[in-house]
Amino acid sequence: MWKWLKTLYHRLGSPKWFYQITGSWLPWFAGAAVVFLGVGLVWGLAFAPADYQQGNSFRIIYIHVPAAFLAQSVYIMMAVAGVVLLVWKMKMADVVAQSLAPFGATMTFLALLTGAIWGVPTWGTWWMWDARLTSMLILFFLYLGVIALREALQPQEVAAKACALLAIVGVINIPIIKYSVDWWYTLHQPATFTLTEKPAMPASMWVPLLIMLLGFYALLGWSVILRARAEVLKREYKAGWVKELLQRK
Amino acid sequence: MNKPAAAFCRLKQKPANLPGLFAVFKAALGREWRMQVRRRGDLVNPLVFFALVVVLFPLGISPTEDILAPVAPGVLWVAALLATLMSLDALFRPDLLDGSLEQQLVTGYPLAPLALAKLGVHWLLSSLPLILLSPFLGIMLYLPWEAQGVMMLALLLGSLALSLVGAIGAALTAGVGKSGVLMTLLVLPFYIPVLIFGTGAMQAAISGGSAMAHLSLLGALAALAITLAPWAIAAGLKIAVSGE
Amino acid sequence: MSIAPSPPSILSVRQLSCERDERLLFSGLDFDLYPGELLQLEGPNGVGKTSLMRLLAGFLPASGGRIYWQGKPVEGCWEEMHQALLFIGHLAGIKAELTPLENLHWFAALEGGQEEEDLEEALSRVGLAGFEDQPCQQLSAGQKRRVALARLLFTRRSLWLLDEPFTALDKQGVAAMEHLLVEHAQAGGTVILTSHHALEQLTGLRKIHLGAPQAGVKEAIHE
Amino acid sequence: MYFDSLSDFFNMGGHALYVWSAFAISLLLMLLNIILPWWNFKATRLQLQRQLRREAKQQANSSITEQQGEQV
Repeated sequence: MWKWLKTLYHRLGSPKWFYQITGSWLPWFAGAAVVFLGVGLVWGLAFAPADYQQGNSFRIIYIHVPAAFLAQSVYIMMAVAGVVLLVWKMKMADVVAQSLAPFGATMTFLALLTGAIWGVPTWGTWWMWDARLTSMLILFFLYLGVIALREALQPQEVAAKACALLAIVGVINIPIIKYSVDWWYTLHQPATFTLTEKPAMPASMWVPLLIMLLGFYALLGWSVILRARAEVLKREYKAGWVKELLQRK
Repeated sequence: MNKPAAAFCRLKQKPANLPGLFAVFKAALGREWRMQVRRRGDLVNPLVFFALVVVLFPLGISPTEDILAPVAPGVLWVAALLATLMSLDALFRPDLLDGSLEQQLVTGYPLAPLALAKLGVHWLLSSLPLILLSPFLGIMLYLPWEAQGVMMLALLLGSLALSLVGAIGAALTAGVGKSGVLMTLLVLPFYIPVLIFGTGAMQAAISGGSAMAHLSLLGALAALAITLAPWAIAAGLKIAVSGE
Repeated sequence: MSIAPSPPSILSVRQLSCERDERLLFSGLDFDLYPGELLQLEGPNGVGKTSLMRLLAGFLPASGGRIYWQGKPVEGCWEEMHQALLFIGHLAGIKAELTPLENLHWFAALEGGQEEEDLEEALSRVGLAGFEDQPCQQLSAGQKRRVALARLLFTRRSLWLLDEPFTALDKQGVAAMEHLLVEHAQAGGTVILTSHHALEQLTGLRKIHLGAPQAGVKEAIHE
Repeated sequence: MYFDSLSDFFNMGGHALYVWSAFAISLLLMLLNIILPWWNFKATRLQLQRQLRREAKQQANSSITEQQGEQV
């Protein structure tokens, strides 16, 4: 198993191999995303029971929670890619990190937006300085920072390393920020209830949530592979195999 | 044999005698002190900015005590945050542009302590005056006396973390021509914990409670920043040099 | 494929290649440098002379190949190598807020300090007598470069990487500088330099021509 | 199904506006995250192919002029 992972790692480091193998993965990710998201949506919207307190607006959870989850895990993935780039100098790691950033930012935005919409029936206001939403907002700024830094720096290798370092520094700080925001929230606004804080969810509620989460991950794979493949072509334009591929049509 | 007037000729050689890291650190402190003291404008501007932002608030909200006093901790901290950020923006860029940063990379000594020396002097010359200025601005915002001491102590601990974390952003953006906004975007999210615990300490003091919990958390943040940030700063500076 | 260099070589390069902005500057570069050698990098503009210098100083990562410091891969001993290295690049590395003397004091402090008179003497030899206590802001770019070159007069570091060291000097200055380099080499030091000047006085100058990448690297020794 | 009728389903217990707008916007953003990279991939490929063609043409031209130079 370990050996297999090691060879996979080394192969993924080669742009050519990455391009070819991800080409064959694409339909699988696409299929999984469509199936999981389809099943999850229908189940969550039509079959899962409504919440006894919030009623049917609770169904927004099926977008909000997976989006918030992905927003955080994509940032961690970016930091891991950053470590791989800085320590093992694997250039493909940067292609992946660059492709992750826009998807992560979208997920963060989505979590914020669905949180705001959810807030209207629940709190009676579009925005509330709820601990989870505030952390999400800060995470959104962190994503914007990484994207802006890449735009600002030249040449590309320098931008790659700088973004990797920023993502690593960010990942060390995220728990601190989260903890401090939670603390601040309990200090200032105790006893309002949090959107997704549930005592115990019945299986008919959390199974579709899990399916949606899997669907989001498949979507992540699909979207990131699409972006990474275009980036590989751009960066490896001079390589023989890219020219061959382009001539083949 | 007569040499031309400007003839280069090596001086008498002494045996090689490499100084220890601490001696180099001390020399770096002295050099930074001289350099930064001579750039007075860069030191005064953030202080003026700090005072000005604080003065604008009563004009924008209300001059009455019952409105100003509750928001005073927040206003003071936000202004201090922005002033620190502003003072850090040009910390490393001149060094990158005149080549002294690449010289620091080839001294044969680790870069982190050299960057720390620079940052230490910068803290002494910009954050410390800011802390000393803060009680006067606190009085103007009707900050209760009990909170003044806590504010200075909180600023003392918090500004260490602010300087160190901000310097990471300054290192990353050293190669960017005009980086003011970019630097703000990169660094401000990381300032949030300091802001929360800093204002928390002051509010605890105002409400008559103990600010110890907040202060010790600020201290922990400062300690964490001192141990981790220098390495990130050094890595950021190396990246900046490789881009020139 | 690449054989590790023999120990007495101070700096060795094996199959070194450099890419900048997706352009291959040079590749397959091999050379060994021994104590007492003067090496000049030649080639038209944009061929990667400065990049090679920055690569050897450790500012840039190599796209391929290795650098050895005294027979060891340099990745493991950058600090040791830097302790023996004196680098002067396009940028002088002189602080404008400090006086020439203060600037030199710092560089001397990195090597254990130097007497004030010696530093003053070094400044006067590069033609900066009378400027000791003026902030470098008031000096011209050429004068700042000469402050940097004054370091060569008192340094104990053995490997000199000099990128266009002659640009700020007049004819006499160039001659004196050449004399200095020969003196350093005779004392067992090593110099790598790039220059547009025809270096007539330098005896035993070894040249490496960085040319079109496909053509490989040509080397010639001028005695 | 949790709901009694289709209209009940669309009504979402009075929260239709919030639930459906949240899901619609989410779906739109997800689709954008697939379509935009896909278009970008296509555009990149086309652009690189064009660049390749241009370079090949340039090379052919330069070799022709070289030959002419030799003839003269």
